[in-house]
Amino acid sequence: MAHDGKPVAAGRKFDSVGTRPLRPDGIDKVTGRARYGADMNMPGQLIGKVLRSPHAHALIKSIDTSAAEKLPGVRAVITARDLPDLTGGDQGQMDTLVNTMARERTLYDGHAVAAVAASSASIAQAALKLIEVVYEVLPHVTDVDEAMKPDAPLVNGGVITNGVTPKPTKKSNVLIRHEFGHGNIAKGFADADIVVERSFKTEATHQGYIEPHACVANLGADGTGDMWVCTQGHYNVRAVCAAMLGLEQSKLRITASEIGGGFGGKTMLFIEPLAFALSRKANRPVKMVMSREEVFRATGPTASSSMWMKVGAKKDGRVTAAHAVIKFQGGPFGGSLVDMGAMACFACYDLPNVKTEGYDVFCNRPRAAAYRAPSAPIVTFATESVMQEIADKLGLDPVDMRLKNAAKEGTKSSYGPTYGPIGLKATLEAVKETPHWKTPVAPGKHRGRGVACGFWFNFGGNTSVSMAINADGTVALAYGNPDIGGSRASMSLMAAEELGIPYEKVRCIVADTASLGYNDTTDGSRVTFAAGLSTINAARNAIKVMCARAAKTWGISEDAVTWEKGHAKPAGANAGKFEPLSMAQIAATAQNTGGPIAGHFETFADSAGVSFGTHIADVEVDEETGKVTVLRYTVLQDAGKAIHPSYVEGQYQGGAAQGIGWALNEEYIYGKDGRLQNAGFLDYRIPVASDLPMIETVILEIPNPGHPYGVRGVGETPIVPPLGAIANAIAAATGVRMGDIPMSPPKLLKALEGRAR
Amino acid sequence: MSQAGGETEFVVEAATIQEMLTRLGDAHPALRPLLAKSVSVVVDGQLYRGAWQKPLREGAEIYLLPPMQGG
Amino acid sequence: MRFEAPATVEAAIKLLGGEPGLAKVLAGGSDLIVQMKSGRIEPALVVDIKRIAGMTAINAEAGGFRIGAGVPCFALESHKELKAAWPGVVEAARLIGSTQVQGRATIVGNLCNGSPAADSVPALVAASATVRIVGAKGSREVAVLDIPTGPGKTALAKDDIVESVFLPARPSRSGDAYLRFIPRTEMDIAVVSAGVFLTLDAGGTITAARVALGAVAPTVLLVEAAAKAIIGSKLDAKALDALAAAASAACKPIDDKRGTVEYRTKVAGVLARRAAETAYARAKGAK
Amino acid sequence: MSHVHVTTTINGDPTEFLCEADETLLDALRDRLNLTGTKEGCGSGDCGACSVTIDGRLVCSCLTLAAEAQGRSIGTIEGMAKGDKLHPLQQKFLDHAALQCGVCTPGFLVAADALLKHNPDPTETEIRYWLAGNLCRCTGYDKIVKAVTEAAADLRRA
Repeated sequence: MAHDGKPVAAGRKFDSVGTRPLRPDGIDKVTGRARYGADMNMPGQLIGKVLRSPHAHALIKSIDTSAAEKLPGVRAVITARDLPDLTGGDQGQMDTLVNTMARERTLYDGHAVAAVAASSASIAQAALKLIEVVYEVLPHVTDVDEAMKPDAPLVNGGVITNGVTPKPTKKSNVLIRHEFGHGNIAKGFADADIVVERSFKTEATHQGYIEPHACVANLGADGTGDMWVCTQGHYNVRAVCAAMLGLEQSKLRITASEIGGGFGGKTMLFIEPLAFALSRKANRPVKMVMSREEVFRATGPTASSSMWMKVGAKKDGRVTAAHAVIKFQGGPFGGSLVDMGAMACFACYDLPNVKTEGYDVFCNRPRAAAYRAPSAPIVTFATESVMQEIADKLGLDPVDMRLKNAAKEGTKSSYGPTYGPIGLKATLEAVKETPHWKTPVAPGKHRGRGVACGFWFNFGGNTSVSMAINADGTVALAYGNPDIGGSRASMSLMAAEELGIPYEKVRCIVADTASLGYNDTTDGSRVTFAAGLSTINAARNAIKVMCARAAKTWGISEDAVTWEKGHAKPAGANAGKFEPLSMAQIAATAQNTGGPIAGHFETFADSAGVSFGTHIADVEVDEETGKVTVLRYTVLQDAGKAIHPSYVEGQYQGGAAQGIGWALNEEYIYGKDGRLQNAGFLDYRIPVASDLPMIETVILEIPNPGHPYGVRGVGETPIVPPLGAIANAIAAATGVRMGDIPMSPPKLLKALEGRAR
Repeated sequence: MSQAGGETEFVVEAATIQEMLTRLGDAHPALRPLLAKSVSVVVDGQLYRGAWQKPLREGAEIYLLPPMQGG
Repeated sequence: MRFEAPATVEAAIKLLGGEPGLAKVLAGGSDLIVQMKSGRIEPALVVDIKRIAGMTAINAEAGGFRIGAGVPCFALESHKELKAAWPGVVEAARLIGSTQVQGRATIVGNLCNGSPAADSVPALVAASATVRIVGAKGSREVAVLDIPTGPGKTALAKDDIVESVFLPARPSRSGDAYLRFIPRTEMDIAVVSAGVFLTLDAGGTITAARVALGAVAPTVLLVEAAAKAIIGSKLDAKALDALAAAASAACKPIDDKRGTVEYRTKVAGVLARRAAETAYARAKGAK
Repeated sequence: MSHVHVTTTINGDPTEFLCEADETLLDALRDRLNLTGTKEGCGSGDCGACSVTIDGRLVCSCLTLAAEAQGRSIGTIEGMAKGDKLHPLQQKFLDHAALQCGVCTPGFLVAADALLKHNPDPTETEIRYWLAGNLCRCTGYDKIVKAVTEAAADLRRA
């Protein structure tokens, strides 16, 4: 059930929702008191460190840990032998097991090979050097196009491709082929007046959260344990660790620390099972903190891609057919999320004939993780580039051209389903009203403006929320999703709104796995939607109890009591004349009316509602160096309902900044030896403060009928349009259309020189 | 769906998502592992990763999509 | 590892000379500590020179300036006379890393680290700067140009300490400038860089010039052909083109994660031209 | 393993500790003194999360040896609020929602404080360049720049 079925009150006036109070965890976070992953220590803890493969692909002939074990201060050394295969043939679990610790072969530069726990970090570091691993280096491949060649080295032994008819007989690096679409593209292209066809390549990027992965594990010989960990999903940490180590979930209590960014990268596990395994072997708590180099080499970056796209349109700009072939590598196990790319590719548009094909390809690179609207920025770069090229060739206004093709309620989406009420057209129409669009690009050499749209699915999922009414009438609210960007404030606002009490009366905590029912990971822009929906319903359940208590106090029937602005009141004149009872009054006598008062709510929240946005970018290109400066940037997006507008704006701005970084400079650079060349913030170049302008935001509110207040997830969509918007702005400034991401200075300068000739 | 002999559209009599998936598995046993493994179900434009007791209306538009995840 | 913070240069030299293992001088530490933490080097001894009297001072000398080896880059900015005389050098120092890094990093450390991409080095070479080296056999003054001998390598002996860098008196009607190219606006290592110093006669004709390039060869390059291309000119378009061409022609760069041979070669000319324009304007009295 | 004995002042408090000779000031603050407000984001001077001041000068504590703190005066995020009163920068960061995950926030606050002591009336460009060594991956910097601008105005009026 999504919610109680009450429709969103059109034009509803909110008291708390939509205001901008200070976040409840704010003081801790500006004074340094907030405790993140690496800020916790357990009594008697050891320090764990990981030995990693220097080879992109190698057989492990032998591992000798005896010298390390003898080093004074070393308490445990583990290898794959300490993590037996308990997967029961489940391929997904097997991939996670192998990714956590290499077994017979290492599959990428940085793949974990062994781990130690010692009494100090320096002893643990010294012990790693004493572990002798004999490798037999195998041929490797790190580029998706190279990996698809018939003579490519087979990564992880290769695989028989799924989704291809007839089924291939020979192994390759292609795990699966996906196909989506409808209509008849051959007919559509035949009907077109203009056809644009282009190829694109995009490099892998990293979420670049500032806090490296960290955890402290404590596991006893009886299988009972605790962990403090920075993660987007502590329930998932429990599930994965329990399965991998053969433990019962009830015996593991996982507490999520404050989290220093995730963006999808902390939905996967890396060091956590190792910390538990070391702790079990040493019978001591073990703390593990990744270095920044480890984060880049051995966590989950995005896929890298190679794409081909063809779009046909009539002279008036109406698209008649669209076809894309998308190849993603996402590491040695598949799971590049190319299927989501193929689905999201043309999702902004109402297309009569459309086909997308996706190939999931193995490479000797780290296993890809989700990164904010995973896959959508990559494919949308291609789509928005081609759409703009058609508009340019036809001499059409970029916004009008997109409006002509924009998906709307009733559109059959490119991935199949028919859309309900959606906000893409609204964002495009709102573009025309922005100060940015109404003002020409500031005068200067080689400047241009670009526009791009973006789509994201948004998710809901398993959610549990528990609300207790304290004896003084204040509220303790427990939800189970790490607060990654202000969700305590949003939950408190929704609780306050529904109860009709001041925001300050609600204290919101992120519960550990033993204290609250199951919650899905903080991902898919789900928290404000799903945990918010559950908070509202938990409040409604608490209100029901409080009304019943008031009824008891007054000696009237329960349905004769109504709830208004934090008070129980007789529903009407017939119910009797009683002074309204406040929450504090009801709570104060709770022990005499039936005991403690609480409301809880558990659901699988569906009905998240898809999300759309449109971005405008002005850039200047230094034509002698190929450097791009972003002069002005505006984000327009449908939020359904903005619970705390400051944090909605923050999501828009932060997503745009990440997208700009992806567009211009961020990339994984692999050497010929298959090793990552830029595993640090020095050469993996995320935008710094002086790289960006102020980022203007426009919040549109087209209510999501699936949420009591109309909320849509907002977190992911903002990273989708920037790559296309910047590419289109560069094209407007220079006449050069870039096919490669990032559009870094050497590549752009080369393209500019090509244009001159 | 290569597991269903290349067929991509199916008509099934079912009152809920759960029943629909069961019937589909009965008609095409090769699909069962895929259906069991977790699919995303879209009913009349609304994505359901769970909520398999969701009642289906007559003539509902249903899509089975790969399992999805976000960041 | 041992840590020592001696109070005199003599004590420091003795410590360095007496250590059988790897001994390193610590000034700002912004290169040294990164190398230690990454495991690239494991020194047996680190000698902090910042407690030595005079190491953290900037003093006027012979119309120029002597900057102690422990002076952090950030401090150069607040020395008004130094900044007025050698704005290019000060700008170069203020491009090294972040504000935080500049609170520690020193230009002597930048030089002694031996990186071909060191920001302050082309500016110092263009400015004809020298360093004073103190060793077991006494002290000597050596041109900055002669210190780097290859990536990560210098002409310094194990018990040599660079005590200070000296910027000479700036001739009248002269100016310097330094520019580097990086993909972002801050925080990157130079992909290519250029330092230019030039002197004019009363009519605005260039009478002397030094053009130094960074990150385009194993060490900083002093490109005489580029200087010749502008000497005798008023930095007209033709002279600028000749300067750019000469600068590009002198490049012997490599392909790496930060740039290609082709890119570095082209942009070296662009930066030399732009730096020369700034230096020329400064020589004519522009702020 | 021989340890170095260090006597120093941290946020005005006389402090002594033992550390390894090659231990960074960041590690000593966090692991020996339990001052975990100073964060490690990179360990190489590229992210600014470990920003502290030494004798008033802004530095990365990850690029400083703990032994160098001998006799110096160290300032960290824990010393920024005076009693129960937040520093105007801290208050403006809250008012403007200038933090999302908050892990970079201590470094930004320490760096911004150093900026306003050096330049009480910085332009937007000066703020952006001064803070270029502090990486934030959540906010896109917009609200941080606004918070610093407003805090500067407040401090000038004070």
